[in-house]
Amino acid sequence: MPTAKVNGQEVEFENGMTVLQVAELAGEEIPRFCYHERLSIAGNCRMCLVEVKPGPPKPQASCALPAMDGQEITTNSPKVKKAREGVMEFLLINHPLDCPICDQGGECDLQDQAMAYGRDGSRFAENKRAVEDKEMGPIIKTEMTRCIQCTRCVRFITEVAGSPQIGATGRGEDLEITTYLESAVTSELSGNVIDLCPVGALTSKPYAFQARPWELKKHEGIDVMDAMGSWIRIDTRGPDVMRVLPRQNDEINEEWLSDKSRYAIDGLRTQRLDTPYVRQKGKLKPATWDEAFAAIESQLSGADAKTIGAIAGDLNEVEGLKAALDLFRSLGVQNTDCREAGAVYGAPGAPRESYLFTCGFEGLEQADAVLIIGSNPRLEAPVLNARLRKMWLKGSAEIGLVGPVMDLTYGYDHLGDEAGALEDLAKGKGAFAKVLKAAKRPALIIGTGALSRPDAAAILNAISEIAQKYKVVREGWSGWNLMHTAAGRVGALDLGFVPGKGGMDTAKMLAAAKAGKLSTLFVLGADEAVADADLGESFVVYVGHHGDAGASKANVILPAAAYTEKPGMYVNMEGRVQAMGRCVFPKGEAKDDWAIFRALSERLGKTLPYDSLADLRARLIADHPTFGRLGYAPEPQGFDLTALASKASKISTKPLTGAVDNFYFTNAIARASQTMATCAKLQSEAQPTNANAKVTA
Amino acid sequence: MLADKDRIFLNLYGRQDWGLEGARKRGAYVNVKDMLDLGHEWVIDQIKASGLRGRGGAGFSTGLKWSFMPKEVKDRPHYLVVNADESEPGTCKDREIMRHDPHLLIEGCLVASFAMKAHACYIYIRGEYVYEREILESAIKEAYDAKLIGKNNVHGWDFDLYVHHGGGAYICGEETALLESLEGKKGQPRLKPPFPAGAGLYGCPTTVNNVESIAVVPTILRRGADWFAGFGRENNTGTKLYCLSGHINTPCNVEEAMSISMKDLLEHHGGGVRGGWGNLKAVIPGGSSVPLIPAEQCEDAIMDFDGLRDLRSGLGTAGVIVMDQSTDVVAAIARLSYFYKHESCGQCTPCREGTGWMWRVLERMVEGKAEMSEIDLLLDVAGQVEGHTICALGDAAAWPVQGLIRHFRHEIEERITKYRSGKAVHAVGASKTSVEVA
Amino acid sequence: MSVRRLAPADQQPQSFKFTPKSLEVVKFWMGKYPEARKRSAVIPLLWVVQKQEGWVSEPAIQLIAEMLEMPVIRVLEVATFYTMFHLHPVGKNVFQVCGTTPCMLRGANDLKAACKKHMGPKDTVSKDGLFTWQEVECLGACANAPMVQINDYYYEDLTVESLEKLIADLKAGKKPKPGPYVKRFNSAPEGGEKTLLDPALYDGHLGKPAKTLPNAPTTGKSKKEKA
Amino acid sequence: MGVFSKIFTWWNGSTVGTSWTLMRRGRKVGQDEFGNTYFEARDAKDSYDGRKRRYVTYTGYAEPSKIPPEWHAWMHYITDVPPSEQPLARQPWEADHQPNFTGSGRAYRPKGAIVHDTGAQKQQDHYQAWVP
Repeated sequence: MPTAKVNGQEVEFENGMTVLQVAELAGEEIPRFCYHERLSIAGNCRMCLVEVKPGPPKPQASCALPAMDGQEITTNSPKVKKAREGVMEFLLINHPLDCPICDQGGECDLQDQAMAYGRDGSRFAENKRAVEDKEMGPIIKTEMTRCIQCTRCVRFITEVAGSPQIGATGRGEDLEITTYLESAVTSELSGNVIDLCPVGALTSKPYAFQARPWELKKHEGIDVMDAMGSWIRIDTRGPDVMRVLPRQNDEINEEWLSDKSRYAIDGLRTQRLDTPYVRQKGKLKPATWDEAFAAIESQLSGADAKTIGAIAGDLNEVEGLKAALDLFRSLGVQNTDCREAGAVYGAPGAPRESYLFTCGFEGLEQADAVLIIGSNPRLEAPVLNARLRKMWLKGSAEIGLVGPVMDLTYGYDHLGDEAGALEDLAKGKGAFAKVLKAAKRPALIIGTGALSRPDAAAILNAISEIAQKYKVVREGWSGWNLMHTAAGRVGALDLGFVPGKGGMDTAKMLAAAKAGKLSTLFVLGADEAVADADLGESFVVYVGHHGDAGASKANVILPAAAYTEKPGMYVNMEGRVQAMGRCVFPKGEAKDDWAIFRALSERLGKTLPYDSLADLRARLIADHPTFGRLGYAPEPQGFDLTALASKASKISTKPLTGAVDNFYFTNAIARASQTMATCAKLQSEAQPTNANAKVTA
Repeated sequence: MLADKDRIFLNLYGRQDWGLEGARKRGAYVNVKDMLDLGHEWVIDQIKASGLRGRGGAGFSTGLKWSFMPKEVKDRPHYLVVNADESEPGTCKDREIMRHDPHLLIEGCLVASFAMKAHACYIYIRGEYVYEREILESAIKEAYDAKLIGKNNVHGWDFDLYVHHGGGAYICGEETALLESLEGKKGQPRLKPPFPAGAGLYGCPTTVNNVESIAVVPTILRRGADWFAGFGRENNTGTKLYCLSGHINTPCNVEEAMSISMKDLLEHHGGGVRGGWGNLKAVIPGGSSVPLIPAEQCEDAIMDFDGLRDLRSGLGTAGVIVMDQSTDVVAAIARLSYFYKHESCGQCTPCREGTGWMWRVLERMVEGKAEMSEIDLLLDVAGQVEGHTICALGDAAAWPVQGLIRHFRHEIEERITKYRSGKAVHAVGASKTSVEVA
Repeated sequence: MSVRRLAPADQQPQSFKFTPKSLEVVKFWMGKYPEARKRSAVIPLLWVVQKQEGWVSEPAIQLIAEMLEMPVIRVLEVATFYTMFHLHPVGKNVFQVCGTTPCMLRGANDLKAACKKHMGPKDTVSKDGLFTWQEVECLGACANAPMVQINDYYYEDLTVESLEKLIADLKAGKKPKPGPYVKRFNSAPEGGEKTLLDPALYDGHLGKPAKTLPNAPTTGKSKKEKA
Repeated sequence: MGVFSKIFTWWNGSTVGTSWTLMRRGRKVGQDEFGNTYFEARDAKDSYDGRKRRYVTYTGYAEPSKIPPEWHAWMHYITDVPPSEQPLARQPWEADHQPNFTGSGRAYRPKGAIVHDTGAQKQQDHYQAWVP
């Protein structure tokens, strides 16, 4: 390995590293504004100047300079210090001194670096430049006078998000960051430019003037807005969740986060269920827990377990479902299902891998051919979509799509709208078949949209044929990837929250309810399943945290905790079990989900054998060892694809659409969010413009 | 003085026909086939031997630059790009070549492209040169029609020549900014490395040369490298187009040998300084980007790269701007500072912020409305801009200011003192605006 | 340079279309670049728009973005970066007065004052709609300073008197001849050339090919190299 | 207050020692509306800067922000004429002087400050409950 000297200290490094990275290896901090590991190198802030020998006698921008064997890098000489002071002074002369009212204050790169590398006074006697603020939509608030023209936002939105809408117009000291005619940025990843902005030029609009960073308690959490299980940091003040920021995890979300994950949190403050309700004379009346439990008890006493059903929702954590499932099974209830939309994956007998994203998000980058079936990754998992775009930009994978044409921010071969394209592929017809054939690591991304239809079994059959034909699962590689959209789904499937022996699935339960054959239905936050359903005369018990579709149809409402309000484990679509703690307390009378079912079980005389969360978790791990290994994605494992095959009905010609049609309204929290509503309105009004032309950089 | 027979640009003033007919009579396209037959290496070696240094300002050896191109054409085509974005204040030489001797340039493009194994060449001409572009386009059409260039031309080297034009940005004269502009982006210089010879236009190996550097190539090859090397001093060989402007009696463009003395150049070709040699105050010898030199140093200044470097200035593009005693030298440099502020691309911090700062301070100094300590401040700011930027525009913006303070500090000090004393006597309005900008 | 913005919405036309004649020019320019690199043509296309309409309007920017398949913000970036593009309507005759030092030394400030006197403040359209004048940076005709670019062509060696005459001529609908306005030939010294006087240069003897090139190698080595 | 506190607790009014010193060295200049008493030294003998020292003894807890603005000015030598001799003109919009309450129970808390959240009943302010 080549070596370089950093301030006299020998460091070994790998070829292709920059001087900045080598200096960091040696433990030297190099100040920077424009440089970001995940963006292209601009080299324009000039803050990272260092002295390099051999080389010209002037300081060099270390972020852009390739490191060479035998190089001598000096980061602490008087010359370097002076150069940094000079650049810092230039950055500050036209930067307003409004830190006390700036939302970035306290977590501002410019503040920090001015302290560390700047001069102590100003020599600038001229007028400061002021720049008009720009409109960038409901998420990004601008204060352009503060901009230091590092162009991180321009590079992010062009390279990573793939919707080139932000640019730098004008030139010289009049260079301005703006969108075209101040239109809103419509990317699902737009919120990340706020994190990227090293100063307070782009700040969060919903969070504007709400809190200072030092007032906030920071909690490590797991995102539930999609099934990726992105790492987040939840900042709270008192009982309020103030904001959500991404945490870095290269295996999952790198350091990006979708707008929904960031900004749906204002939904946590509205439409909350904070007290139990019992329906009396057709009207829901606030009640005590005791009254609510009494109502349930009287309903269940003597009821036939075959007429009781339970549907789990999208956001449920594992512990609550475990308690619920244990309770229902002890009551003899077999009608349990977690598949709200009724997808066919996870059929009894199929291996766990069949409903996982088996190659993992990071592993996907090794794929050389990707076939997307009935999914819109851009809406279902925007951060994963950025990874697909990265692969496309690198040219490392050919991407094909079966489903309606859409703007995915990257180029793909469109193989057809309908499942017929799958049959063609299975027969080896078409150009993309050749691509798959030649691929060493082919990957399928199967959307739940494709599997939540009446003909889903046939589609699954067709997909498994393709998978077998192109050896998607082979020695050392598994490219069978199911794209879930619900954070609670994989955990529930792992738990076995599916129909028991002779039990009904979601569709059958809803049909039974309509037909008056279901006496009691427990809805565990499954608002999407019951939203449009006619539940007939069934006695509906709603357990959840938001007054959404489910609550209004309920006979008894048991208020539960939202994801920020309870400790819980979630399993992402890779099969990675992750846990988070409680950030704030549940609202009002609401309780943790598992505690509700524990209390209910006692009332019903079937006391669950655990008194604490620790006991529950111990029991959970004993029953399902997969939950014992936190934070790791399972190794990609092959499985027998023929297990998925079935001689099922004919495939309809309906287009294979994705599971998400309105990105901003996928769950109860998002539907309660003002910010998401604004975003959704904006998107429905937005004219498709040329901004999304598939031209890169 | 250079004899007429040794001049390369025989139609510098446009007295003769610029068209193909006239150009051929003056020697264009003569023996080109023979040159190409002698091979790529021969051409590069000859140019190296001639000692030709780039005429665009930096003075880098042209032959050496060509030899940086990959020896073999691999998967990416090679490009030659000719930098005709002549915008350096004080410089107007390439314009004469393009409007009066376009065929010398076309011929040069062919030979240079051949030397670098490029089959396509773009000439990036500044947007304001509309007439020059029209002439160049017609000349290229003539050349295509006569099968001198294009596919299957008489010279046996497939070669396409295109004219591209800019939109009014000095920075596009920087080679990587020029390439960005040619790719349809803002003209913001790229980081180097990679150098254009590795990844230039469209990511392909590219060489960017000044118009004059390219246009002299065929004549050098025709008349011999040693003929060209016979003019001027060692390392500063050949002939050069000088642009004489400012306070001289007859401003003009002229081709002269390198290493001519400044006094000869101004006295003979420029018709002498306005009001006589004694009335000289300062000269900017190489376009606005080089520091000025005061009259006393002009006496024995030698107009070549090394001679002027010894005077802590530079030959640059050989655009000689002469200032006589009547000149408000502070205002003249302040105007240059405004130029750099106006033309900064805004990409990197020191130049974006520093050029504006320097201009504003200088603008106050024109009136004397400044503190004495601000002279050192200005010098310090200039030093912070210099050498800290991506491209050389930062240096170019700093040098005139440094030159001014180096040689005319007393004048600024006097002005500040005068302004202050004026303030003391008359309460308000003692100052007089000497330049109107904005 | 001040901040460059598009003209306000009420000045923008509803739509923009290239005339057939402009379309020819567009084709000519787009033919110069490889198909995959057609966005190279963005500056020439903006220029064609400006030739046709006098200025660059917002619909035109949209159209160019579509034609070149590039994001519209990138076209806007280019249009605002390059100062030759007028983003607001201009007068029929655009005077670009070079104000940089070489011209300033020879009286550009007087020309600016004259322009202001006859056409009003800079960067505005004069009352009669005939004129707009701007101060621009070095136009590269320093040996003929001071000079003004009127529409496309250079008018050189001007004085206040000759500039006023130019303005009057344009007002009268005449088309003044570009070039120097003192007794000199292009950039030759005033009062006649001092070089290139040898008539032998132009008798055609230079057009006769030489038998061998100087320094040509005597062996056929380099021929092999070429192959 | 007993004799004990009059001797030892310097933070409540003046101690015996202080009163003795003031009686001996100073002359009483006046009293403000809160009862704080102001003294000036008879001479500049123990001055730090040649000016006669000025003193205040508080009624109750010794807290300098209790000094009203006009006496504050006198104490800091902004004016030499004490307000007892030449009272400051009071404007109709002037509020009464208040000491600095920071750190006390009367300290100013803006709306939304955490200190207001004293119990669960207050939690209602932080979210909007669903109403069927």
